[in-house]
Amino acid sequence: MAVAESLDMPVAKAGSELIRQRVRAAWIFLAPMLVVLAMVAGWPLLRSIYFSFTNASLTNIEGAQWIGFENYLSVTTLKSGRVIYDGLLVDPLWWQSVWNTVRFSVVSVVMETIIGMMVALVLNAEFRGRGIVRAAILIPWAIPTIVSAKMWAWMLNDQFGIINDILLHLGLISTKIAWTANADTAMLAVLVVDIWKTTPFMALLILAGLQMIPGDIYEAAKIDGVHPIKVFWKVTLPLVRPALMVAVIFRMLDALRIFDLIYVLTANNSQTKTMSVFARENLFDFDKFAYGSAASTMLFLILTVITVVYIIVGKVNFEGGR
Amino acid sequence: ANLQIVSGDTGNGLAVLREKLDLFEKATGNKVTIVPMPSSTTDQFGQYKLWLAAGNSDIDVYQTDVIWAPQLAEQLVDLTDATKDVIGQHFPSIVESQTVNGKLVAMPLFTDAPALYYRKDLLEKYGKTPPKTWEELAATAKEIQDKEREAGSKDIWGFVFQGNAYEGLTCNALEWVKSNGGGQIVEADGTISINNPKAAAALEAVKGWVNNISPPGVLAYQEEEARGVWQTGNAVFMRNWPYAYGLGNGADSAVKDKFDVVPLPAGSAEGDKSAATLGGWNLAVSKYSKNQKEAIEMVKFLASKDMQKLQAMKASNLPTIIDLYDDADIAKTVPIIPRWKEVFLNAVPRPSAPTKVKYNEVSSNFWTAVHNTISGNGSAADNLELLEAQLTKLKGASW
Amino acid sequence: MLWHVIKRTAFYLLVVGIVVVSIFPFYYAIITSFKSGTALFQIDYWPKTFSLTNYNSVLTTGSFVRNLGNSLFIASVVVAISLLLAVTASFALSRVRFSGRSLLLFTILAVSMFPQIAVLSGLFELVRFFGIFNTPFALIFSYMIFTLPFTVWVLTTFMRDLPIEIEEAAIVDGASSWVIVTRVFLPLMWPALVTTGLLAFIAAWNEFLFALTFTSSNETRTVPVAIALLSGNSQFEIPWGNIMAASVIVTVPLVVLVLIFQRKIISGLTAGGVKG
Amino acid sequence: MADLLLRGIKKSYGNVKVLHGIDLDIRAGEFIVFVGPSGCGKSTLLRLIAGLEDITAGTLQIDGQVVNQLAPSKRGIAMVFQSYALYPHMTVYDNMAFGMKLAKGHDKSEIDKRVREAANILQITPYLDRLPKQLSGGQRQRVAIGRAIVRDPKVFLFDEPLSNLDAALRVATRIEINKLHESMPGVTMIYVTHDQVEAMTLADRIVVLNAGRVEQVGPPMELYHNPANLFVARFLGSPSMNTMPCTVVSGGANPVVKPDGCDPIVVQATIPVSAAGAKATFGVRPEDLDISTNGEAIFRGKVDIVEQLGEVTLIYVDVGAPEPIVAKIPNDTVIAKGDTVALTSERRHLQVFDENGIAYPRT
Amino acid sequence: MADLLLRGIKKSYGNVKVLHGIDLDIRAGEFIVFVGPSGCGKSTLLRLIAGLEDITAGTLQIDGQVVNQLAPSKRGIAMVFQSYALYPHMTVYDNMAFGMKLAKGHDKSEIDKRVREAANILQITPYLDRLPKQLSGGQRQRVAIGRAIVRDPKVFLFDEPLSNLDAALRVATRIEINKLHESMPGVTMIYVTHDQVEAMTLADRIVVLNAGRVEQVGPPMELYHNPANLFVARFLGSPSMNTMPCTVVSGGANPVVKPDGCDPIVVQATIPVSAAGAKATFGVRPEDLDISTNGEAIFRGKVDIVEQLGEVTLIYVDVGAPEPIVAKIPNDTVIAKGDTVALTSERRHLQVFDENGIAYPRT
Ligand SMILES: Nc1ncnc2c1ncn2[C@@H]1O[C@H](COP(=O)(O)OP(=O)(O)OP(=O)(O)O)[C@@H](O)[C@H]1O
Ligand SMILES: Nc1ncnc2c1ncn2[C@@H]1O[C@H](COP(=O)(O)OP(=O)(O)OP(=O)(O)O)[C@@H](O)[C@H]1O
Ligand SMILES: [Mg+2]
Ligand SMILES: [Mg+2]
Repeated sequence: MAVAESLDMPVAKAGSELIRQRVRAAWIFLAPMLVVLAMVAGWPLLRSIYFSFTNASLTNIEGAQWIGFENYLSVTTLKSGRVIYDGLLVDPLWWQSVWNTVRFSVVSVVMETIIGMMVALVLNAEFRGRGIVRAAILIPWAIPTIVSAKMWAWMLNDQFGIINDILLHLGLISTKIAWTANADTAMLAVLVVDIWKTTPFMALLILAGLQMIPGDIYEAAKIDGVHPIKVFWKVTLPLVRPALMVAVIFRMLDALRIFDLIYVLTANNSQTKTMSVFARENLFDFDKFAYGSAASTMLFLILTVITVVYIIVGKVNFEGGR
Repeated sequence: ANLQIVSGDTGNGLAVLREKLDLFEKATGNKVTIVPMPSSTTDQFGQYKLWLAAGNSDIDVYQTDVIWAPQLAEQLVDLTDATKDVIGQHFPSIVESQTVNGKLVAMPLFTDAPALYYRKDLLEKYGKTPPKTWEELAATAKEIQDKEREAGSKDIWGFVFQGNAYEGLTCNALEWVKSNGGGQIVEADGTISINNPKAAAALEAVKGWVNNISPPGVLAYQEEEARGVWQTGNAVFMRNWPYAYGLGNGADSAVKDKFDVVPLPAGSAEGDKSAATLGGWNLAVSKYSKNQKEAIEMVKFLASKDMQKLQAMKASNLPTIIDLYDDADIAKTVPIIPRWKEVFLNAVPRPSAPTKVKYNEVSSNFWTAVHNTISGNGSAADNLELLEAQLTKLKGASW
Repeated sequence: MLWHVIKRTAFYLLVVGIVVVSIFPFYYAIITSFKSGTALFQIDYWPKTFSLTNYNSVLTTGSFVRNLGNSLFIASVVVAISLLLAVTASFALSRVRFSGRSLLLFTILAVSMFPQIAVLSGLFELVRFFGIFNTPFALIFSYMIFTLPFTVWVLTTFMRDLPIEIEEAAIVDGASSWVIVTRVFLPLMWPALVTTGLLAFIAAWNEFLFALTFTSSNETRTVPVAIALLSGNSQFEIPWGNIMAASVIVTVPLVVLVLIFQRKIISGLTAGGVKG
Repeated sequence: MADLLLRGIKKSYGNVKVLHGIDLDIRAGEFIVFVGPSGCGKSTLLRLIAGLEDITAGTLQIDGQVVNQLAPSKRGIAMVFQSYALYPHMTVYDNMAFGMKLAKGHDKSEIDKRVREAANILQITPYLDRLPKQLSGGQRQRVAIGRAIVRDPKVFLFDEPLSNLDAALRVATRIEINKLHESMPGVTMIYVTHDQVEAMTLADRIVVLNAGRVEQVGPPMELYHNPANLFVARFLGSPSMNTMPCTVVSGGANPVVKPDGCDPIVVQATIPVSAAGAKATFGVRPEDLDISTNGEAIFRGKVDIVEQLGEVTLIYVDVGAPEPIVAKIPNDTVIAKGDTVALTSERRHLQVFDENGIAYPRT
Repeated sequence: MADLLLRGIKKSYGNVKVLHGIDLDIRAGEFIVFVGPSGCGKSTLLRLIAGLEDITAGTLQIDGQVVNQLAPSKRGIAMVFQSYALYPHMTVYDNMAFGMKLAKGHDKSEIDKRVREAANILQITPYLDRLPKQLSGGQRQRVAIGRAIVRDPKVFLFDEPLSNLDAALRVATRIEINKLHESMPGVTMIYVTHDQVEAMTLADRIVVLNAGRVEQVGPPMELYHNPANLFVARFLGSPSMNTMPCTVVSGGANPVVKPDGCDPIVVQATIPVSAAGAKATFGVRPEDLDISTNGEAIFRGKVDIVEQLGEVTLIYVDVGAPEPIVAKIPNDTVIAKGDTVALTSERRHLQVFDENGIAYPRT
């Protein structure tokens, strides 16, 4: 009886019980994470974006009034007919910090990639004590940023810093240099510390990529009689490229957001002030909460644009080939 | 009631605060917890603003920097009425700096002013007296530095100060400018005065010191770095706050008993007076405190004469109560305090009162201009002109 | 043969160079932490003095031990919660076909690129709203912003590589999705869990900005803040010795963790992390 | 006892149509093998039956009940995967008990009994406490089968269960599956493979799939001797059946076809008279070809390659067609590369397919 | 033209000895196949010849020159890997040209000519612009071979080149390799496989390896018909040779052995008289067993399993020994499970091995 009935039953479009169950379970599984993310990330971000269109100040957040794009760009025509542009988009300090950030990010990521590649190649080779070396390499990365910033600040100190001492002994410099103070060297100092700190991570990611290259390709190259350096350029590099691209984008995003290192090391140096530092300064130090929010929003936008462009141009494949 | 006081004070200062609070607890039966903060005033300030903005009712009393009063005024309780009886004992200038629109937003706790530290032994060795003018300072420093270097002290420098781009540079530069008759950046009435030849000349002079009598690294120095050089015996002169006095006489100090302090030098022109930037800390009650009455009581207690005396004797903090400078006990235990009265009399406030909430940005613009100048990034005149334009724009219709 | 020796030597020199550069600053911090007073301002390449005063003062004054405990607690709970949320979420993202999946994945990636500064004030409002200000939960909650996207992302890629047949065998055995995740997949994911857990732990352990903002008493703070709060005896004094001692204390557990899990970290990344 | 009825089963992934309407009646207790070239949809069909994929159209009945919507665990099926799909973190015992434990309503002793019974049948009792990684491939596959047995299914599904094993093990396990089938007479087994030997030896009936369609269903020998069409004819047998284009000379009784470039041949097939003159395909299996000694021959040509396999020899004879004709001859026949040979075959072995590849039935 | 001489070649990885001293003479132009069970050291030996691994002891000569120390690229060899090892990011053309391009001294047109020639031989010219991932497995393997051809090597090394391909492709590619060998008469080829058919069909001589030692070297038919020992006897042939313990009844002329549980049998082997009474092993291949019709039989027993493979039928006969005796019989013989059969064989097919598994030579 039941059989006869079910025979006539049309096949439901929604798919079988299994599929429905799974999709339902999927959403139930996702829900807690999505709720948490919406709260910790979504809501605050929306608030930031909202504030960037108001005249909110820290002392008066509740009474914030909508002022449109004025924080980004406002145009006032004076009685004399002179037109004055104002706002983030014409703020030279903002653009200076954008430039600083970009310069910092590009240099640090490029250097990290190159050095990280070298280190990864070394770690990928078979040699005695490889495990210890691998562990040693990871140390800089395990040290809290705030700690390493302080450590380096101490080492870079012009009078008591060991770096100057070493360089003097090696005869590379003739007088002690104030690394973090000097406009010319501040960026260099920050870069050195950042590269020191994050290269291990980069090396790790590249190493992971290297280990996925099948070994017999190298043997084929050996039989083809290809010189090791050529092998690197023609075989290794193209093959780790996908892993490299992903590693680079992750690091790039990190670098563009850099805050604590610079904040601790060279907080107010206009040569090293980055977007995050700029935003913080306006948000909390200066009474320009809305302006700071606008800077945060721009920072977010810039990150998004860079990521999207990079992913498209670099044909980055995040899906693990599926 | 259970009260919370937040303070960016450090080590010994905190201990003394605790000691005073214990007395307060005993006297009133309230309980007080201290919330320490990073010693960086910028960190403290950002934090406090955020907390206040969010109506944080956990903190009842804030220990505030002299310059913060206008910026935090709205969220702090008016203490005028509550302190009517005692406020007259304090230096009027300090009280004034904490009064915003007729409202006393914070009670002075202790004050601070820098002085010129010099090496008694070296000056004696070369027959010099402590300099009265900056020119004199530069000349003396140069001479001693060069001779000492010839004598084998390779690392010695003439003068160290705080040249890093931060609030401290604003303090240093204000002293240079003011003592050379260049005004105080923004005058009390709100006029932007910084773009003047005297100020420019003062900064150009400082630029000449760097890498000459001052180490190039001075451009990154804050108080500690300067003290480090000084205390290892590698500087003839140092501009610093009173705290360095005690430390300089510490057991492991290379300059123990070899130094003394005098007020900072002045310009060489007629009428130029030494200037010392006014520092110091105050106590304010949060508008969001649930125990305002007790909090005000505590503030008054902590700022009272007895407590300031205790603090002076235990932490070498300069009292804000005038009488205490003539106090015999203090003179005996901390002899420098009476001597600092002289320094303190030359104190100039930073332009936080006229610039109100925009002070931090003014200061930031100022120190950036100064730092650029002394690190050779453009001439003083150009930088100051640019600064004036920035400040004018910042000021808008009014501060 | 000679060429071979030269190559070998050059290689080991390179290795030594890499190792020295990597660990020298930490080594120097350790040396410094054993110095005190004016000795701090002298440059030594080898440990000359050995005094535990810095450690003593760090551990006895203030509430550093308590802060260590806080950090440990917070970082562990953060790891536990983010792994819990991420394991289920990544199952959904990697194993179930539903519309909007790629969009979700991309959104999660986008979240991981939020500048912390940008969300600080909004987060603070929330923390106040929930009444968890100045409790460890404020930090646990806010740390989700960076640990969660990261763990979800890594675990998703990892889970995608688990053989489909095992899941199907479990389905045929009558296992629900929950059972599949907890009793079939979870035991297979140890390498990935260890890696992501460790990375999340390090991130949470090292965080500074939120920890500073969302706590307001010594008892609730974490070590990085405590280090930043370490102060000398007077206002401007920077207690390098104490800072270095404290730094060594915070860093050593991480270094030990990294040493222990060194192999796992790499294999976890290889298996899951970044596969172009 | 489970009859399976497939009616018009279709499956698409998005726009890709994988199965184009499969009709199949499977009797309870039958051993059915799906064969077909890679990608033809064998696994897909099996997974549809298991319930691991949605059926796009058509109905699937098990035991008279439409199960299109039913969860896999409720269909009374058990599945054995190519890669074993054992739970790596569970012991053999737990692997086998897992499904029952989840099902509730079974007490411990009952589970234990069932697991031990299955282990006994498969002789894996000594390994019950081991982890899968401590077992060899063949042992693992037996555990996978044991896990299926414990479920006490009405239908066993196998997806290429032997393809990860080496040659010797493959033979041994194949024989075990055969015995298993015999020991569980009521249980239907559906088995996917691309190995002909497995298909031929295990199946009660073979289902030959090609590009999502059923080409032929029938007992192995039936398919081997009377393939319904060219595809089946060429697919079964190794080396493949030799085929070459031909023309039907005459139909009716004693029909004659003429392979291109060869002499006309009389074949034993029902070719309609009307087909005379039509294009057709002529086929003969390598093993049915012999070296002609009496001059009568179907093909003549030069030996291109000689492959000696020990027991037999394969010769590739170039008869002028694009592909050489392969013949399997006893290895005591002495033939060298370059020899010219004549190949003949008994008439009953010759097959003819019409223009569309459909076989003319043999008489 | 390259003779290879291996003298006492040993290889250890740390403490693990993998090869225990291999001696081998390979003539120029020969096609040598290494077979052996998994892990016996086939790949290792091949890689030693290629120069991809260091030789622990012994000497390797190519063309009279000791090459132990020579870099792989200078040994005049080319290698084809099981997993193809194509450069995934290069087109087929570039894959093939890569080695030459980097070698310098070849101008563009020369490289082009060589690549196109090789592509022509292997019929991969249409794919020259594709990336490896756009090719099927068989095409990839041809590219890998093409890359080897371009190198114009004296010695070709293949490591299980066909094992990733499906059955049909395997046959086709095997034939191509065979043709390739014929078209390059001077080139030595060394080929590793575990597939018997490949070994038998391709090899001029087969080298049977076992646990790092050479068991026997010889032409395929020689090994098949006259295995030197039990290992080789059982290793070649599918299904394996039936073996059972026996006792030597008498040696000398017309020696007699008695398999346990069977009647004594006269065999054609040179068994010394002194061996009488000794334990030995008796063996006969499944394909050499026939159903006895005249009552004379070696084995008698009940048929356990019948597997019909189409062209032939396998029967598993339980003769009381632990393992059933397998016989391959024509598929027109009607035998059902449970029948009792008598199996016989021609005397010349029977083999006897001494206690140590060494074959008594057949007469
Ligand atoms: N999830 C999927 N999405 C899209 N197409 C699929 C999917 N799964 C299978 N297919 C396609 O369906 C077709 C049939 O696949 P199926 O796995 O059933 O083949 P098969 O006969 O089992 O082959 P094999 O012998 O190689 O296992 C193939 O062309 C395959 O590409
Ligand atoms: N790098 C190595 N380190 C240690 N042992 C090794 C190494 N490479 C191979 N072996 C060992 O050497 C033995 C022979 O390996 P080899 O790869 O030559 O076997 P094979 O005959 O090619 O087997 P297969 O048929 O499975 O490919 C194996 O036991 C293997 O475990
Ligand atoms: Mg399949
Ligand atoms: Mg091998």
